[in-house]
Amino acid sequence: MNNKYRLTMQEMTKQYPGCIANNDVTLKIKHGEVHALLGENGAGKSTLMKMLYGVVKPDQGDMFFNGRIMNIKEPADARDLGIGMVFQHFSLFETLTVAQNIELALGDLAGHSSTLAGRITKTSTRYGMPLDPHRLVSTLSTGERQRVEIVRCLLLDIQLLILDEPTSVLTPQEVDALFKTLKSLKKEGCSVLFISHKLHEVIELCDSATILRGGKVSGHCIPKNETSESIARLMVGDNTPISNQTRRALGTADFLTVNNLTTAAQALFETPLKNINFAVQQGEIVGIAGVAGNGQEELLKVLSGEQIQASSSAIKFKNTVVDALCPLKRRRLGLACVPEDRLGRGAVPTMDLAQNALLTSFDSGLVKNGFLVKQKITELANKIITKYKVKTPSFRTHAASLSGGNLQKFIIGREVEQSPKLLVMSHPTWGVDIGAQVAIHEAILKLRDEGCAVLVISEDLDELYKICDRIGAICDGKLSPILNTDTVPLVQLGQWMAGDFSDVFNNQPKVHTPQGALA
Amino acid sequence: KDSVKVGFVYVSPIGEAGWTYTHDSSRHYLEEKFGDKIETTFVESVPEGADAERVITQLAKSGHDLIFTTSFGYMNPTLKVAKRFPNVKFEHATGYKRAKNVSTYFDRIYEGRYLTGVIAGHMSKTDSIGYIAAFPIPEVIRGINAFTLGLRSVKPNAKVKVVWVNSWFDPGKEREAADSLIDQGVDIITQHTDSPAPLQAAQAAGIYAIGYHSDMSGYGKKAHLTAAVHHWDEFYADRVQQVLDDKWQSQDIWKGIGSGMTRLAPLSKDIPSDVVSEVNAISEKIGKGEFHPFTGPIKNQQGELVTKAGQTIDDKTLLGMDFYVEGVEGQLK
Amino acid sequence: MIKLEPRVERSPAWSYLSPVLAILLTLITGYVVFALLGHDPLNALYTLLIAPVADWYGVTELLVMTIPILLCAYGLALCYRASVWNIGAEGQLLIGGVCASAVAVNFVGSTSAFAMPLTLFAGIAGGMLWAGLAAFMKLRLNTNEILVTIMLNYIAVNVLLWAVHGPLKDPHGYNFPESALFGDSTLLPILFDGTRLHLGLAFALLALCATWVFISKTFIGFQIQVLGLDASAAKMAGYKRALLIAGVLVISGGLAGLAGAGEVAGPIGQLVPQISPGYGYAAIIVAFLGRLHPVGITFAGLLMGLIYMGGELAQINMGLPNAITGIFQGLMLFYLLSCDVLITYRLRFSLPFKQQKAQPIHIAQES
Amino acid sequence: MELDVITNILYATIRTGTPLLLVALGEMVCEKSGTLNLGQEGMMLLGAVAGFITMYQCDNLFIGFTVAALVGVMASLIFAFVALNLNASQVAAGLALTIFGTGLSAFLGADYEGKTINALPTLAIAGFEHIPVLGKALFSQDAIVYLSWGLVLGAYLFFKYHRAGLAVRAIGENPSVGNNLGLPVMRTRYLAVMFGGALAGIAGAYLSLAYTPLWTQNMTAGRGWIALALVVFASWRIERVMLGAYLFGFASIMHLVAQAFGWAVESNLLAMLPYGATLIVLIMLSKNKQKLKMYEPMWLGKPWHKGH
Ligand SMILES: Nc1ncnc2c1ncn2[C@@H]1O[C@H](COP(=O)(O)OP(=O)(O)OP(=O)(O)O)[C@@H](O)[C@H]1O
Ligand SMILES: Nc1ncnc2c1ncn2[C@@H]1O[C@H](COP(=O)(O)OP(=O)(O)OP(=O)(O)O)[C@@H](O)[C@H]1O
Ligand SMILES: [Mg+2]
Ligand SMILES: [Mg+2]
Repeated sequence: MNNKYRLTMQEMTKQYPGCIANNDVTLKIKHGEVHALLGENGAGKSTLMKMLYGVVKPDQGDMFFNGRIMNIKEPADARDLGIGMVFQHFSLFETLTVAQNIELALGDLAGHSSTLAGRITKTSTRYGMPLDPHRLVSTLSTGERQRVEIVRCLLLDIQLLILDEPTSVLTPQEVDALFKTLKSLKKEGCSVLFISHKLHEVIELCDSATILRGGKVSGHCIPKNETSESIARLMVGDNTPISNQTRRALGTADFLTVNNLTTAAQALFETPLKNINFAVQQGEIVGIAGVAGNGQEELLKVLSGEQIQASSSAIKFKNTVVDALCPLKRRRLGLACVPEDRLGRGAVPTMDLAQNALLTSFDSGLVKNGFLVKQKITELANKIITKYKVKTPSFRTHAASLSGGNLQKFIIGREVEQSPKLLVMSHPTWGVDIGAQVAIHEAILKLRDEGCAVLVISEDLDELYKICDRIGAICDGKLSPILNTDTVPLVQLGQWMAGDFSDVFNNQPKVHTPQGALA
Repeated sequence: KDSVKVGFVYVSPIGEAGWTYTHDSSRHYLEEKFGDKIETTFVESVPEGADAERVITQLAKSGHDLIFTTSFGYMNPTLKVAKRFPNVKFEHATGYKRAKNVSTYFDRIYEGRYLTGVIAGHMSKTDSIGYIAAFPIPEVIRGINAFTLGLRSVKPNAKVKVVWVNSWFDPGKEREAADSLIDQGVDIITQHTDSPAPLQAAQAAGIYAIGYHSDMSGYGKKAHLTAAVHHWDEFYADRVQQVLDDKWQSQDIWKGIGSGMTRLAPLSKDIPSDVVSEVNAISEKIGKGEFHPFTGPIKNQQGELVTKAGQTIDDKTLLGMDFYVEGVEGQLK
Repeated sequence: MIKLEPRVERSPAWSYLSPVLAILLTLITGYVVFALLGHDPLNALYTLLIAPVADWYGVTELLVMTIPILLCAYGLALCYRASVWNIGAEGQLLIGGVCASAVAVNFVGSTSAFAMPLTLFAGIAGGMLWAGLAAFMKLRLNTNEILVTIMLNYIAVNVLLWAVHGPLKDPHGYNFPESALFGDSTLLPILFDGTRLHLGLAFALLALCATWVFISKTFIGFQIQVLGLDASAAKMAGYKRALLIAGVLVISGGLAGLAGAGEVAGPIGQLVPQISPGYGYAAIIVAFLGRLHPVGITFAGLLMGLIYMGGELAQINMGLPNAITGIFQGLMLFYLLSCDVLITYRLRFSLPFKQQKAQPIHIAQES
Repeated sequence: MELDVITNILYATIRTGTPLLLVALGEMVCEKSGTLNLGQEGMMLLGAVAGFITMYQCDNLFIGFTVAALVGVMASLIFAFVALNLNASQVAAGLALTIFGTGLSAFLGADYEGKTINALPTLAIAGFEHIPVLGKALFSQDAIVYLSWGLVLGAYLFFKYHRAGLAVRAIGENPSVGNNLGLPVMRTRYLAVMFGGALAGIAGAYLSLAYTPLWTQNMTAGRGWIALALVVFASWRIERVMLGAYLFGFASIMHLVAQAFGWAVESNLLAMLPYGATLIVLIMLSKNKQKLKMYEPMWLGKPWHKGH
């Protein structure tokens, strides 16, 4: 074996019932190289990484580390070699503290627990991502959680760091900090395997890239020599649209108005909303940016009716005060909601797609005198599946077995098909691949053009700038002014997200009216 | 008839002590005595609800000639089945409803209770006796009263503390009840429940106990003074013989010490011989009908005279007894 | 090496085959055990499983015994589908029986046509009330329903004992703890002469159809299922959690109460201290054994009842101890649960030393 | 005299609470790993009968309790295989174990009904047992009572400080994450279930060898169910399970003690006391929804398979 490679994975194959996740995949990574692994949702990226880390057993294939064959039975073996992994979904235990989490994940490598806290503080400050080892993970923000995952790897004598979509939940500032860390790691000779759907990040950071399609390697490239479009093409093939015309629009009349909305924190770590004022008009998309945990969830809950404000009159749909109305009544007034958890709130994982179509569409003629009309339900499910190009064997498939992007398309399709008057969405394309992103954005734009009022809450600023007609930010439960997207520079938005509303229209609760499309 | 098939319905597992055990040991006696001429079967742990009628029916259907249903709760089910199987003879223990083919039987265990009360009166130093009782039904209340009358015939100021455990058989609860009575200073424990737990508690605390249903000395040699026991052997044998002879007739049996149906278990060596002879004398008088334990003057718990001197409480009142006599502590209802 | 491999879809064939396989395995185990104990195994199995229903009377008795269990189990299935862990069918049944009796004893000599309906109604109301208490405590006082319903069961037993020793005691019954025998106008009519099979069967069948339709055909049934699988999705969709939880609890309480009323006004004919030998607990097992589906529950209930009756016959005919009932029921449950794995998983036999070449197969997502 | 009564009530409270404490502690550890085993009653009965038979045959209490623990473990392994390996519903598998254990114990113990053995003696800790009021209750108990305190303390420290204790909690929260990080999910859950089985076995044997030294079928009289309720009651906190067990023990003897005192309350109503008291305390503890959830294993009762 050639010793210039830190890692060689050869002809890796992994078969799951119903699909081959990896088919003869070969991957080579040099010392001190940041290598991107790209591909659509379900291409097999995570599976490949899990095999490398010892979580999943390969059916076939060999792996070499620093030229020696790897014999990995469990994650501890990988850690012993100096391989660290940050999983796509947080691998943290909420009821334990940061130090306890790290101690568990490192096993014997954690050393004595009394010295661990000190090492965590030291290492985390050294790489510019400070952490308090004694905090409970459940009290951490998303960014802080991501830090725990990374610091956990850095405590090892790290030689290869695997990052599975680490940036999808980070703010631009946090991404910058992360990239700095990665670059210094690289200088120390550590190799990095980087998975992301945000191609500009890949171009900025990565030295080389391997692209997977349908479980097979479909190509290699040097990201610096490519554009986002050309890489996307490699990922999705020729038939899938990878960009769409973004077009600004002008709303007509207020549909959702929020006046002096203030809430009390219900749970321990909720952010109370403080005097929020804004409006969403029919035929426009309003975006709210913000760092996770600044009140976005709470805002969505108050709007959807999951949290009812019995004694206030802050929220109006058209002219109806809805504060005290239950979610059902709000739906009947034209509300549709896409929460950030696809599996769990947006869809029932163990129910099939037909049942998940019924979940919120019950008012679309699927229920007669309290009885289900089975035929109409399957019709609707099939319609959503074809119209929104949801990749699935049939409407009988369980929601849990769909890939994230496909399920998201299904949920958005379901809500859009109800022709809502107000659509509230949280992170509509979180972790979704480029092809699906385009499809979802197209559906949202079309709905807007039909006169629906759309509110998008997201941390993905690219997305917000792409589709929103007006934009604002939320911080610590307070909302910035909402202005025409094209008049808000990124720096300004960043300030808002950090809670600095001082520059513009100080203390002005009045909602700013949009000036027109595309300045 | 050449042979007879006899069925028994038990309310609890047989075990080695207690009510069901007394019936089952008599069943063994029958098998031994009649040999080839008898076949016996039993079903244990039959709940007293809707299941009872089915089990009794199964027995009647499968060719049993004589069926003993040995718990009060089987009374109405027994009558219902008997109606449908007029050729099968039924013997129901402790009940009061009869039919052409349904007899009732029970022993006057209260006579034995009275005697144990007399013994307790002589053996107690604190004059305070603990009585663990299952359910406040006439049979149990009668026993408590008879015991108290016997006790107070020796020690007119002695007290009986009653604790209801609301269960015929729950060793844990009976143990707790016994322990809490012992904490209250009783120096003899007696019981109207099935398990030997009260006896074990007495043994552990180093005090005396009086058993019930069957000889319980095996569970605590030192503590066991005696026990009021049922003895069905001869009665059962008679009834089986009558079926064999085709002479069986419905009847209402309520016999006591005189017939041997009620007895005392062998008395402890700790009991002084003069007490033994006194007890034997009373026993003889009761057996001959010269003395009735419920002979006046009897006062109730409130001190009101319920039976005048020289009178005795009649069987009907005894059967439905629902008051405590003077000397019983605790609340009835 | 035997490995479990998840199936892409549930195997419909195995959902029918697995109970059959489970029964087969139980029979084989039973055969071996009886042979080891020195009994004629075939005879023992016959006594246990066929003899109880070898004649019409046996069949009706099986039904009589299963009616209360099924009534409770249908209701519990609703609760469990909603992830409401109601362990309290027993208590609800007992309170139903007490309330029914409280009405029935007023009609002892009467020929009123209202006697029976009022009695049943009181039973249903009693059960609903007892379950409603649990619902109230869960929804308003935030208490765990498992604990509450277990405690309410124990309290119900004492309520029954108090009633039967006190206010409902037959005034002419020599102070024995029994109510008066109910009048004929109160008793549930017998469906077939010479048997004990009563009108309760009709209620059970009605409950079977109603819960089946309710669960699989109505929107509320669907909502219950969503609530059970994923409470946050139910909330997001606008389903009314409190109403659904209270609803399933009260319905199941009502059914259990009906079962209790059906017992006192049916085969027992009076209130006695022991109106249920644990029907409410048996119903929990039956509900799970029947996979929370009314039809499955019906079969499961009949099977459990059959083994119970078989245990009695085995005592009468073969002198076997009644403990074998529990052993057989437990064994069968274990086998059924084990065989059910084949519905969602496939067994893979692989030799540890031989690596298999992966077969390229159809990629599900691409269709 | 008055002090004596209090002493004796305390003493009896602890004795009555001990079997509950043991089972509930075992079940709590089991539940901390995310596994809900409703088979406590069955395992207790099997432990009780096994302990009793062994004691009857060898007249050695140590062997008796050891065998009871082993039998409890064996019974729990059946559950573990069906629920963890075959992924069956944990509720159903636990219920099956209860029915099976009840039946099997009655079957095995049939010949031992009513036999007598030497009960577990009390071990007074010299000097301390004469301390007024508390002495008898705390320092004149039997070995199993002391063992139960040791176990509570051990479990408390284990879950708070030991890495393996953290691992159990972590797996109970989310086994998939645990698996990703390389924690031995299956092994941990198996061990937790087995620990529960061992304690249930010992608790059962405590009934048949110490509390009421005899064997009768169904002698646990629902204590396994009460123990399950106690775990919920304790909201998965080790120290609270002790409180709950003794509280329940206290309430259940108080109904008998009150009668022995001659208090004028109807016995049927008094008998409701332990259950009513538990409910009232539960309502008071349940006020704070957040706190209640804090220690509850989030994955409790849900099946998990490596493939997911
Ligand atoms: N445990 C599993 N059982 C069955 N199928 C699985 C399992 N894990 C993954 N798969 C399937 O394997 C394929 C590859 O999944 P993988 O998670 O590796 O995709 P990915 O490239 O990481 O996608 P994404 O960008 O959405 O994270 C998908 O079709 C997925 O449905
Ligand atoms: N009672 C508490 N105990 C411990 N930590 C807390 C508590 N309340 C808040 N925190 C944590 O302190 C930090 C500041 O709280 P705050 O809610 O204002 O932050 P935030 O910006 O909304 O971020 P997030 O909610 O995502 O943590 C957060 O990390 C939060 O989780
Ligand atoms: Mg992935
Ligand atoms: Mg916050």
